[in-house]
Parts: sequence; structure tokens; C-alpha cells
Amino acid sequence: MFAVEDLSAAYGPVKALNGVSFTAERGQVTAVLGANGAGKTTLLRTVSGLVRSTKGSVKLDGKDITRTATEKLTSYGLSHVPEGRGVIAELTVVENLRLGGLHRATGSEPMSIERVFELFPRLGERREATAHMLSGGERQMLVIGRALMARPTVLLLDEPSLGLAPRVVAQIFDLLRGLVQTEELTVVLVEQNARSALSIADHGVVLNLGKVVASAPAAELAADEQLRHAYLGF
Amino acid sequence: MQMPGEGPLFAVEGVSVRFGGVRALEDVSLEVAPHEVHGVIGPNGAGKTTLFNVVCGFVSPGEGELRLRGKTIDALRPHQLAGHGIARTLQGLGLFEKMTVLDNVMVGADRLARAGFVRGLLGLGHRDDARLAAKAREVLGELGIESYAARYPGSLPYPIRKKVALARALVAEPELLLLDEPASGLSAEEMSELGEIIAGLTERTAVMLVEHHMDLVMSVCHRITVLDFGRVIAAGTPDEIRNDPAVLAAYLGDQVEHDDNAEVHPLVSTNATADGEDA
Amino acid sequence: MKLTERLRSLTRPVRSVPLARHLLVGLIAFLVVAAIIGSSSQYLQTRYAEMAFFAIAAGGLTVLTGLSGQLSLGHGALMAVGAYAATLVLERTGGETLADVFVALLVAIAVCAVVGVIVGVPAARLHGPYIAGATLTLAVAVPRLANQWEFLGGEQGLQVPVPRAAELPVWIQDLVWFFTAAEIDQYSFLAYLGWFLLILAFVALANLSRSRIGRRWRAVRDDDVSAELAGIHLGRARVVAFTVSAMCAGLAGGLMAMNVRLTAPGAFTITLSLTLLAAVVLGGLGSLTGALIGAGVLAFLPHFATDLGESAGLSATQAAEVTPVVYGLVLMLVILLAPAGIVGSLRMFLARSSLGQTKEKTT
Amino acid sequence: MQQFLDTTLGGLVLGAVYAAFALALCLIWRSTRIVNFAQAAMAMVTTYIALSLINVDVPYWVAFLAAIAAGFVLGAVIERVIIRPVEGKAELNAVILTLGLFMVLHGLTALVFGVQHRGFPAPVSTNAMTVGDTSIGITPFGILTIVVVAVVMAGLVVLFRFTDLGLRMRASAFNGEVSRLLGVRVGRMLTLGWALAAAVGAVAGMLIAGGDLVNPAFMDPFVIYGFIAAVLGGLDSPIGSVIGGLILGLSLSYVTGYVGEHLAPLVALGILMLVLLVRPSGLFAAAAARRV
Amino acid sequence: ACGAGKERPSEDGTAVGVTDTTIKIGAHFPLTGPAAPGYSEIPSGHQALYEYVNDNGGVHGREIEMVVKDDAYNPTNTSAVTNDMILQDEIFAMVAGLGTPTHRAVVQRLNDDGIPDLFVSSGSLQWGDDPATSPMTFGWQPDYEIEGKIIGQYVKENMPDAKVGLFLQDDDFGEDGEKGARQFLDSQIVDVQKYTPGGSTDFSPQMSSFKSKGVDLVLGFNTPSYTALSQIAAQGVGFKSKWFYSNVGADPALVGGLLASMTKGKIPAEQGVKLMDGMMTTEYIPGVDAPDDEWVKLWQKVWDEYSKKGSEKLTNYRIYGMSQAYTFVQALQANGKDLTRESIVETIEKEGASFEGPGLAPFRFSEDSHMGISGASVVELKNGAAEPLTPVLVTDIGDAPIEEDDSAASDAPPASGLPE
Ligand SMILES: Nc1ncnc2c1ncn2[C@@H]1O[C@H](COP(=O)(O)OP(=O)(O)OP(=O)(O)O)[C@@H](O)[C@H]1O
Ligand SMILES: Nc1ncnc2c1ncn2[C@@H]1O[C@H](COP(=O)(O)OP(=O)(O)OP(=O)(O)O)[C@@H](O)[C@H]1O
Ligand SMILES: CC(C)C[C@H](N)C(=O)O
Ligand SMILES: [Mg+2]
Ligand SMILES: [Mg+2]
Repeated sequence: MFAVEDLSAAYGPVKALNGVSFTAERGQVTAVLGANGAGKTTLLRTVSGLVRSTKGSVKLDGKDITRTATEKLTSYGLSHVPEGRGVIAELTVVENLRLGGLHRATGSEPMSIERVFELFPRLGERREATAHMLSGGERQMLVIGRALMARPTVLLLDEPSLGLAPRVVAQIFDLLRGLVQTEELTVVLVEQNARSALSIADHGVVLNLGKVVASAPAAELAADEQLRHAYLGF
Repeated sequence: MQMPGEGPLFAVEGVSVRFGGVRALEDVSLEVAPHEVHGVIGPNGAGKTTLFNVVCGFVSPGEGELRLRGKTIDALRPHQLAGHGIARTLQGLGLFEKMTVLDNVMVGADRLARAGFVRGLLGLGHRDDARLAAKAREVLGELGIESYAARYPGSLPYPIRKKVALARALVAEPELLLLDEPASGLSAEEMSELGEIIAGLTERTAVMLVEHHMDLVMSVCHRITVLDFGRVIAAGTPDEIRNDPAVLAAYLGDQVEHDDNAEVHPLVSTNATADGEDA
Repeated sequence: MKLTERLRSLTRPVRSVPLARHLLVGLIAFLVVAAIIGSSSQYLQTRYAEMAFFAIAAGGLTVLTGLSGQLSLGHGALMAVGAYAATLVLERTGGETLADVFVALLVAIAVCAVVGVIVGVPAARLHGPYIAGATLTLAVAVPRLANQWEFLGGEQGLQVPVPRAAELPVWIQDLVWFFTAAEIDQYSFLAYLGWFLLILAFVALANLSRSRIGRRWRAVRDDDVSAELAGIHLGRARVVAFTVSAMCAGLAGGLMAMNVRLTAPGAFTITLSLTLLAAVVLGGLGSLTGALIGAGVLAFLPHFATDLGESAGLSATQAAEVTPVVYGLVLMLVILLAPAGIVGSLRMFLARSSLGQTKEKTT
Repeated sequence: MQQFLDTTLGGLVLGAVYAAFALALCLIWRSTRIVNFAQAAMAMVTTYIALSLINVDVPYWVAFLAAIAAGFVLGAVIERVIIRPVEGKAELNAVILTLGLFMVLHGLTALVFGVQHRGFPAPVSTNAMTVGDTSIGITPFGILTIVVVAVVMAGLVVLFRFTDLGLRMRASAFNGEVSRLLGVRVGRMLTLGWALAAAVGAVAGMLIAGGDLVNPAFMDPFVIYGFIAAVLGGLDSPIGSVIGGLILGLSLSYVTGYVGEHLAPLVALGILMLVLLVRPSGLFAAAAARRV
Repeated sequence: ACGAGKERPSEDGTAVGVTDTTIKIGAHFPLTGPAAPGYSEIPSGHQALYEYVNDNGGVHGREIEMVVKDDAYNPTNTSAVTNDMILQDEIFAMVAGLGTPTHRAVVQRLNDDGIPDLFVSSGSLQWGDDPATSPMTFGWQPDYEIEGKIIGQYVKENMPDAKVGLFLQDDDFGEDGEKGARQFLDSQIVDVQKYTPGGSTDFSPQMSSFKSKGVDLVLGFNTPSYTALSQIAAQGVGFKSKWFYSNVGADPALVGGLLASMTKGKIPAEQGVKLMDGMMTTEYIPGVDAPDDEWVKLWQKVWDEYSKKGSEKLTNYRIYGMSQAYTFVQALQANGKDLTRESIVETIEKEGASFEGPGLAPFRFSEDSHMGISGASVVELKNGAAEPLTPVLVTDIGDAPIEEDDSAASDAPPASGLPE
């Protein structure tokens, strides 16, 4: 179980997160939704310690991990796939993946690189390519594959569908569902594309201006016409 | 679907590109008519951006040629593009971060500027600058973002920045506009606004659109070319493409079903598209 | 309040035409500077003259680095080219009259323009550490050319003839006398000349950076791909920037030759190139005011530091080492504490405090 | 013929020394993406530390190890205290900072140790070796230099190419934030990079100083030549650094021997420009990055 | 608020930098940089002697104060510090400014401004061969041309078959020396190698060149650190030769110390002088190797009393400085109470040739020549001491003959130790 409580963060005078609380259950996909600038990315970055929280706490299986150094989180089983194709452009595809497996959840074996290539055949074809040569979508695949290498129990994904072909998006969402079920993974999925995110999520949290404005089972959110119009734009 | 009568504005013929062992483009041909929105879709790594790069001169094609208004243009260098009336937005935004929004757009209008080095040195170029600034403001106004003119891009919300990038391309008065994934990172609502804008652009320019959001592509494009592994696997109207089995297999997958179901909420009003065509 | 408004409306035509505005500011600046120079000791006059040529070179460099984003660790070499060009001309013309001086400086600028293109073309293709390496090597290699050709005077350099005050046009002598109540002499002449040219150069640079040319440079600096797509030829824009900056270095070199009265390779060490860069950073990248402040520090700090060392009881040898230490420390502290440079930090401070004020007003 | 042989051998040794220095630069570049203009000054400081020990009759090799250790500590401290704040900031900031550091170290060493030229001993003979009756232009110390540089280079290649530590170091340099998200202790890697580089620099300093005069400026030519060597090789590649160093050493040796010493920097500039015009990112650079 | 320009001669018979109780002089020296070893010690010799003089009532009631500025042997710096000394420190005269390339940068400036430029610490011809263009400048030590001539003649007479290689500093220093040597050795010189001060310190390529040309006698006109570096480089390439260095670069204590510390296993510095055994050079003032010489006794006494840091030893460079200072005090003394910039020049021109001092040969000062000491003897180094190979040889520039003349070598200091 992954819980965020009263989390707040600011960029200088700009309060980007204002007392956000929610819980993501093990074996579930929790979608975090909201318009551009709602604070979704900031939420994940604060959880990961890339942005300093001003208030509140983050708990992982009851353990307080607020303000834990970013680099320790993978060993606690928390992996964060950053927004915007965070490949290490100068390393090859294989090196990126190897790096992903170096620091993994304590006590686990890394995923094999070949397994990642099975999931993303396109990457397998480009295995020796330096990451800066990859197309936008290929980079996105690489980042997701790399996070899986660490065998996370909690996976934070920031807009994984960005720039991916519809079929690949579907594939990745299927993959996530599969992992959630077979490996009891906790997934926190930040998505702009609320409709498709809600279609695979169990639970949804809606942010607006750094605050939680709704938190409910996904189906319920999808059905709430008013909410959809006000915050989700569909 | 209306096909403008005259010959194609722009044509790609038999273009192939190879990077080491990777075949990024293989004998690709397509034509863009004046005032047409031409979609280019395909799986990740299919070669869409590479195709744009060939058009822009960032990548030189191993084989094949490009024709603008019937004239072959080869060995085009990127900076010559604006002069030929071609503009492009980037998959990343590529805004000038340390310049104001207005300056960003004025750079886009650089090809319309007349003041040269000597006038600059003597400080006599201000009239010319004022003219460019007015033009830039006009375009910003059309996109509804004039109020951000004095801001720096870094401080702006993502959708606004996308519009700045678009304004920078439009201000050069292109005849052909290349848009690389303009909708990525936009919400459904913003995307439908974008659709309207693109449809409205056909008055003044033809558009080549690379995009993964099928709702947008299907609603604004007049014609679509589908790439897979660098080859054209299908070309035609949105309806033809939607039902092409090769496209379904290679690209759309089941997702299309899902999207079709969601079609209850049309993202782009059919009106908008019609508007564009009427003009 | 009313008065200032009236004033504002009166000066509007001047303010709206950049050239007029810059010239006006320049003129006022020159009068102020002339008054200061006129009432200073000869020793201070030499310091001011030194500050002027450092500022011209730093101004060119700040435009290059701050606006077009190209790093140059080799501007000392370009100053050397300017210095040798001016010296050779002065040697031949005798350097007695004001005309000789201006011809020499124009030749220095012209030669540096050519060299600027020659160096700028390959440099435009390089980036990051590679351009740093190439320009750094330039800084070391070019002055060594003096050892190659006899007419450049070898390691010992060339003596530079400088106009005697008595050879100057009478109107200048009179003007200076009326204005400052002191006879113009060689030292004050060089200081006036330096500041006159400095102000001209800065007006030109300020014009350029506000113009379309400056906008192109900034675009190239911020995102080369987008700039190219907007129709800007990257190479050409960079070469123009490099050339403009080289011309400034050439002018500065010519002035330096007259001030030092000797043009020798030993004057153009890497340290010179690096301290120029330091001046630019110290003041604040891309800001001409910053370049001026940086140059002031360059001209005055070493003497100040050496005196400080000596008064602290260090031997002359040790005191000589205090300068680089102080220098280095200042550089490091600026980067660590005020990376926007002196001017940039001041601006930020002012912006912040004015922001605070408006807030106070509204609440 | 004899002269050619001697000059070539001399050039090889000189090249090895440039290479040693270039390796240190390459190491810092690989681990922090910073060109360290203070590298020469840091090596100078460690060499002085060794010299002070030697002057109180500490055995040479103990002093050698002390210099390496001092370099390691110095590099780590400098990275932690001075470089850390500018990492990932504008490139120029780091350049200026290291230049400032260069001046400070220089001046402080002069204040502490004085500016006199002092002789620095070599651990093995610096007299030419003889084959039969003719002496050839290489000394046992020259051979030692070449061997040490080869070993250091091999060590670095192994580190970066085959070990996880090397991968971590490179990743940290390229993209600190992403590396941290992947669990890499980025701070440690950067410190380690500087520490290792300064240790390699210390070795270079000892090799340069041996059998020569040292003074606070004795490493200054290496600011340029070491840098050129590294840039020739592409900055990113240890093998490139060594090859760049050898090219430079040989060329400079020939120029000095056959034409004139003052042309050396010009020739260095010529070589650099030639290489960079053909390959703007050095001889051993990775393929040019995709721009769009 | 104006400083000291040329247009302000004083009216009361005294000059800028001179008061009733003080005289302020200045000099540029390489306190840092490649020429600093040895040369940076010269000003301490001056200062010790001036203090000694000041404590004994000064010269005509005036105490001498000396400003020393570092130019790091870089001509551009020389120009800058000279500017400071003239405008800021307002010196009366430049005394003993050091170096050929460096001092050359300021000679014209000093003469233009009418500032006496006395006893330059260098043997370049330009200080003295043309008093018409540089009326204020005087040399002091034997110029490099006569040194070259004396060396050249010795080599020609005693080693007529030697193949000579020249190792030269790449400026007038090397050039003047070469000029003198070539008068006798033109046909024997087979190779010329040059170096730039502050450039590379690895001379193996140069030594390889000597080796390949079969050079068996190297003649060096270079500064001391380059003596040590050329020795090491020669060993490194296996080049064996006889060595003959100009007096400038041959101080056994300094060079020997450097050599000792550079070699394997570090020889104690005292034994370093042995490494110089067999080297030849010239000598024109008595040095530390002659502790019984009356002059050296005087220097030792002054040094023991007035050196700032008691721990430092008397060296040949300090003796050089004290000897020079002695000549300056002599000139002031001879000038009398009314001191102006013009009068001091006049005094030296008139009376300089008869100054008695430590120099082994007399000065050549006159209205037509401002050249310094007129001769030297050739010596060979043994265990750090100079063993004369010839008597004192006296000559002048151009084709003036070389003659034996020991007359000035027997001068002894006055009992007070002060010039009278
Ligand atoms: N580095 C930053 N400095 C200052 N303000 C920032 C920074 N990053 C984000 N912000 C501001 O914080 C707020 C929240 O931004 P955040 O990126 O978390 O939103 P988001 O919901 O992820 O949006 P998007 O869908 O565009 O990714 C926005 O107003 C944004 O402008
Ligand atoms: N400079 C390059 N060097 C090597 N390979 C390259 C280079 N540029 C592109 N490629 C490869 O060519 C293929 C096509 O890339 P391209 O960027 O055109 O794809 P795309 O269709 O735009 O994909 P996406 O939708 O993911 O952006 C990819 O496999 C990519 O890795
Ligand atoms: C004799 C020395 C004190 C001067 C030096 N050799 C020079 O002429 O440069
Ligand atoms: Mg976000
Ligand atoms: Mg793409």
C-alpha cells in the first residue's frame, strides 16, 4: 500500500501542491488525473524527492519514506518513470536497461533484458543504438522498460502514453494490468488522457490547482458527467 | 472529401533513408495538395519524423526527390526552408527560452525582415522591427495568446507554449506547414481546440500532420498516408484508412475499437472541418 | 510627479528612436567621464585608459558569449592581432598625429574582422568543450607567430610610437583645457581616446543587440534547430557574431599597444584571454554594463591586491601572488554566490524589491 | 637517422605525459561533463606535496603514493565544496569556476611553497640507455612513464566499458536526475569521478616533474596541451586521449627538433583545427547526435 | 594631484624622487617566472647595501630607498610596472632593472621622460653603444658581445678542432653573444638551437640535434635554469660534450643545486656543485668561491648584518646586486649634494671610468660610450670554485683587440666599506 498524506510543495512562491492525500492499493491501478498544470507531475516528483515537500508525508507499506533520498527509493521498490522521455541519451539501449536493473527492490532478481525486448520488440531491433537516435515513441518504451528492470512493487508513471502509437498504448496498458494482477504491483498512473486512463484504472484521483477535488473508483469518476466536464475535459 | 483542383503543392517521390542498418524510410511517395491537411501516421519508429527531417533538410535522402509546386528542390538546407514557404513545428517545442514570447514569434518572422547589419549597427532598424512586432502580435492574437507576449516561455503552461510554437511557424506565412505531434500532452478539450485551429489554417496553408491521436487525425485530415517500417502501407481518406486491415494490424490495433466507442463525444465538431473546407 | 511626466513627454522622440537615445546617453556619459579623467592623476589616467580597452574587448566578448552563445577563450589572441596591426601601422606612419592613431586603429579593426571570419568559420561548427579547446589553443599559438617573422619583433616585441600631446590638433588641446583646466598630455589623451572609442563601441553593440541581428543571435543560442527552421543560417549568424566580437578585440588591442607602448607576445598570455572572460562573467553575461564593471575590476584589482599584500607584510614576491589568488577567489565567489554576475544580481535584487513594493501597495 | 630516432622516442615519452594528463581530463569529463581547467594546478599541488616529502627524505615511491592519495582527497573535496553547486548549470559557469580555482591554487602554492624553481628527482635513471655502444634517446624513466600511462589507460577502459561502477559514473554525468530515479548515488559518483581524475592527474604530475624543474607554473603548458590531446581524442574516450596525446607529443617533438620551439603551439593549433574540421567532436567521438 | 612627468623638472636643484633626506629609486626584477631562480636574489643584495649605507649616514645626508617590482621576465609586465614606478611611486631613477628583453621594453620610455636608467642588469649592447639615442641609460656588466669575443678567442686558441653548438636565448641576449663568438668561431659553429623563456622545458629535441651534428662543445647564452634543463636533457638523449656557459647562466651553487635535486636518488645540494665540474664560463667580479677576497669579505659583513632573513646565505647573485649598488652609491657620492636627473648622468659620463670597485676590469663610461665593465677572465669550474684559465682579458665591442689587463682586479674596498 502506498499512501500520500497532506502533501504540499511549492516552486518559490507558486504553491504547486496543496495538501494532497490519497491511497493507492496494492494490486490496483490508481489514475491521477487533471488538466495541464494541475500538479500531477509535481506530485510524483515530490514523492520521489526531486521536489522538496513543505508539508505532509509519503508512506510505503506503512514505512515513512518522506524525504528519503531519491536514490534510495528503488531499493524500497518504488520506481518512477519521469515525464518527457527521460532516457539517458548518450547511453545505448542496452546500457540504459542495464542501469535500470542495477538498483532494484531489495531481495529481487532484475528482469532480464531479453524480457524487456519481448515486451517491446521495437527496442530489441535497436538494442545497440545510442538512445539519442531513437524516435520519440521508442524512447518512451525504453523508459518504461528500464523501470521494469528494477522489479518495482510501486510504479509511478508520468504520462506513459505520450507520443505512443495507439496500439502500443493499448499494449502498455494491458501490460500494466497484467503486472498489477500477477505481481501485485501498485501502479500510480498520471495521465492527461483521462478517458483511456480511467478505462484501465481501478481508482481515480482528480487534481486541480494542486488540490484533490475528487477521489473515487474509476467507474464512478467516468460516470460523473459534471466532474468530467469540469476537470477531465471529456 | 474535397480535393483542390490544381496540381499538388508538394510531392515526395521515392524517398529512402538509411541510418546504418536501420531503414528509416523506404521508397516513400506522397503528394500534398494546396490547402490540404495531410496526415502521416504509423507506429513508433515508422519514420514519420524522419520524413519531416528529409523535407526540412536535416536528413538528406539517399534516394528520391522532393518537389515543390512541380519544381525539384534538392539539397535544401534547413535555413532555406522558410524562404520556400515551408514552416515546421518540432516534436519537442524548441522555444527560445531566454527570449520573450513576442521575440520568439518575431524570430519566426525573420524572413520578412528587411533591416540588415548596417541598420542594426546604427540603430535604425526600429521601424522594420515595429512592423514585425505588429505582425507577431497579430498572429498571437489570432491564437488568443496575445496577453502572454511579454512573458518568457518557461513560465507558461504547456498548451500555451504549444501555441507559441505554432505562432512562430505561422508568422512566416508558410504555404506548407509541418506539424509534428502537435497534440501530445494536450487534454481532450485542448485537443479539440487544436483541431479547430488546424482546420482554420487551411485557408492560408497546406498542413502535413504527424500525430498519434486518431480522433484528431481522423477529424481534421483530408488524406492520410500510413508508414510502417519506413514504407507506405496505405494511403487514402480517413474512412479508407480506418478500415484498412493492414493499418489496423500494424498501427491502430484494438484501440480503434475503443476510440470508436468513445466517439459519442466527438472531439472536433464536424462544423470546424466544414468551415475549413468552405474557405 | 507632473514635472517628470512633462519631461517624459518632451524626451519621447529621443527615447523612441534607439539611435538617438543611445547617442544621447553616450554623449552624457562621455562628458561625465571626461570630467573625471581631467581631474585625475596621471597614474589614475593610465588605469582608466586600461579599463577602457579591457571594456571594449570584454564588451565584444560578452556579445559573443552572452548573445550568440559561443564561448571564446581566445580573445587575447585577437587582441594580439589588433595590437600588432596597429603597431605596424604606427611604426610606418610615425604615429605622431591623431590621424595616424585613427588609421592605425581602423587597420587593427579591419585586420581583426578578416581574422574573425577566418577563425569564426571553423569555430561556428564547434560546440562546448571543442570550441573552448580550439580558441584556447588560438590564444597560445597566435602570439607565438611573433617569433616566426623578424618584422614582428620576436619575444622582445615592437616599441609603439605614441602621439605627443603637442602634436594633437589645437582644437583638442583647447577643448580639453577649457573643459578641465589642465593641459592635455599623453596620459590623459590616451584615457580620453579610450573612453571615446569605448562609448562608440558600446553604442554600436547596444544597437546591434537590440536589432534583428541580436535577435537572431539569441535565437541561435537558445535553440539552433528552431532558429534554422525560422530561416536563420546558423553558420553565418555565428560568424557575424564572432567577427563583430573580433573587431572589438582588435580595437582593444590597438589601444592596448599604445598604452603599454610595447607589443610583445608576452602581453597576450592565456591569462589575458581568461581574465577577459572573467570580466564578462563578473559583470554578468551578455550585459555591456557588466563588461564595463568587469573591466574596471580587471584594471584596478591587481594593483589593489598587490598593495594589500605588501601592506600585510608580505614580501614583494609573495605580494605578486596575492593578485591571482584574489582574482580567482572573486571569480569563484561570483559564480557560486551570484552566478548572474554583478549586474545580473543587482537587476534581480531590484526586480525582487520592486515586486515586493507593488505587492505591499496592492494589499 | 639517429636524430630522427631520438626525436621520435622523445616524442613518445612526451606524448605519454600529455596522454596521462588528457586521461585525467577525460575522466572528469566522463563523470561530470565539465572540462577542468584547474586540473594542471591540482596536479601541481600534489606534486609539491610529494616534493616536500621527498625533501624530508621520504622514499620516492612513498611520496608517489602520497601524491596519489592527496590527489584523491583534493579531487573529492573540490568536487564536494566547489563544483557541486554548478553541476548541471550553464557550461560556462563551470569553466569559469575551474579557471578561478586554477588561479587560486596557483597563487596559494606560490605563497606556501615559494616560486623558486626546484629540482624534482626521478625514481629511476634519467640518463639515456645504451644499446651496445650507441646511446639511444630514451631513458629508463621515459620507459616507466609509458608503462604507467598504458596501465592507467587500460584501467580506465575496463572501468568504463565493463563495470557497473563505470556505467553508474557515466549515467550520473549525463543525466543526474534520471540516474537518481534509477537508484544511482549520483553525488558519490561525481565525487568519485573527480577524486579518480585528480589521482590520475597526480600521477601525471609526478611523471612530468620527474627529472625536471618544478615551480608553481610548471604544469601550465599542460592546461593547453593536455586539453588539446583530450579534445583530439574526443574527450570521451580514454583510448582517444592516449592517441591524441601521442599524436601531439610526436608532432611537437619533431617541430621542436627540426624547425623551432616557438612553432610548437602553432602546430598544435593546426593539428587541432584539422582534426576538428574533419570531425568536429574529436577523433573518437560517438556518432553525432540526432538533432530533431 | 599630478604625478611625475617629464615636464616637471624641479627648480631648487633637486628632482622628482629626491628630498633633502631621501632618494627613491626603482627596479624591475623577475621575482617569479622562469628567470626568477638566482635573479630574484639580486635586489636583496641592493637593499642590504643601501641599508648599510643609510645606517652610516646615507649619501650627502640622503637615505636610499629602493622600490622593487616583479615583471616575471615578461616585457609587457616590465612596461606596466615601470609605468607604476614612474607615475605612482615617483622614482628618481631606475637602477639595475634586469633583463635584456624586459628592459628593452622600457628604455625608450625612460629616456623620453628623462629618467636616469642606470646600470641595467644585463649585458645587451643597447644600453651603452649609442648614448645619442639613449642618453639616460648605462650598462654595468660586461656586454655579451665582448663576453662572446673572449670566449670565442679562448675556444679558437685552445680547442681549434671543436665542433661548436650554440644554445641561445631567442632575443638580443643570445644574438649579441653569438655576434661576439662568431668573430672567432664562425667556421667552427655547426648548429644553433634557441629557446624562448617560459616556453617548453624539455630540451631533448635540441640536444638530439647537437648530438646528431657531432657537436662536442656547447656554448650557452642562457639563464641559469636553462643550464640545468639543458644538462638534464643532454643526459636524457645520451649527448656528451664540453660545456661553456656565459657567466649569466653558470652560477655553480644555483645550477648545481638544481641539478642535484633533479637526478635520480637526489644528491645533497652541496655535492651538486660537483656535477658542474669541468664546465667553463667567465668571471668579472669576485664571487663566493673567493671568501678571502677583500670585496667578498665586505659583502659578507654587510650581508650578515643587513640581510632581512638571517637564514639565507650570501650568493653570487646577492654579490652581483651589492656590487651594482656600490657603483650607484659611488655615482651619487661623486655627484655631490646637488642632485638632478641630468647631473647624475653627467657625473657618470665624466667620472665613471675611474670608479674603483669589485669589477675585475674598469668601466668604459664616457660621453661616447655607456658600456659597463670592459672585460672578464675565462674560468673552469671545479668543485664549485672558479679556477682561472686566463688572466683578466679586456676589450671593447666591434673589432677592438683583446688584451690582458689585471689593473682593476687589484682594487680594494676603502676601510669604511663606503665609497668615498
Ligand atoms: N520547475 C518549475 N518551476 C516553477 N513552476 C513550476 C515548475 N514546474 C511546474 N511548475 C508549476 O507548477 C504547477 C503544477 O505543474 P505540474 O507540472 O505538476 O502539472 P501537471 O499536472 O503535471 O501538468 P502537465 O499535464 O502539463 O504535465 C504549474 O502551475 C506549473 O506551471
Ligand atoms: N540519426 C539517426 N541515427 C540512427 N537511427 C535513427 C536516426 N534517426 C532516426 N533513426 C531511427 O529511424 C527510425 C525512424 O525514426 P523516426 O523518428 O522517423 O520515427 P517516428 O515515426 O517519428 O516515430 P515516433 O512516432 O516514435 O516519433 C527509428 O527506428 C529511429 O531509431
Ligand atoms: C645578467 C642577467 C642578470 C640578465 C639576463 N641574463 C638577461 O640579459 O636577460
Ligand atoms: Mg505533467
Ligand atoms: Mg517522431
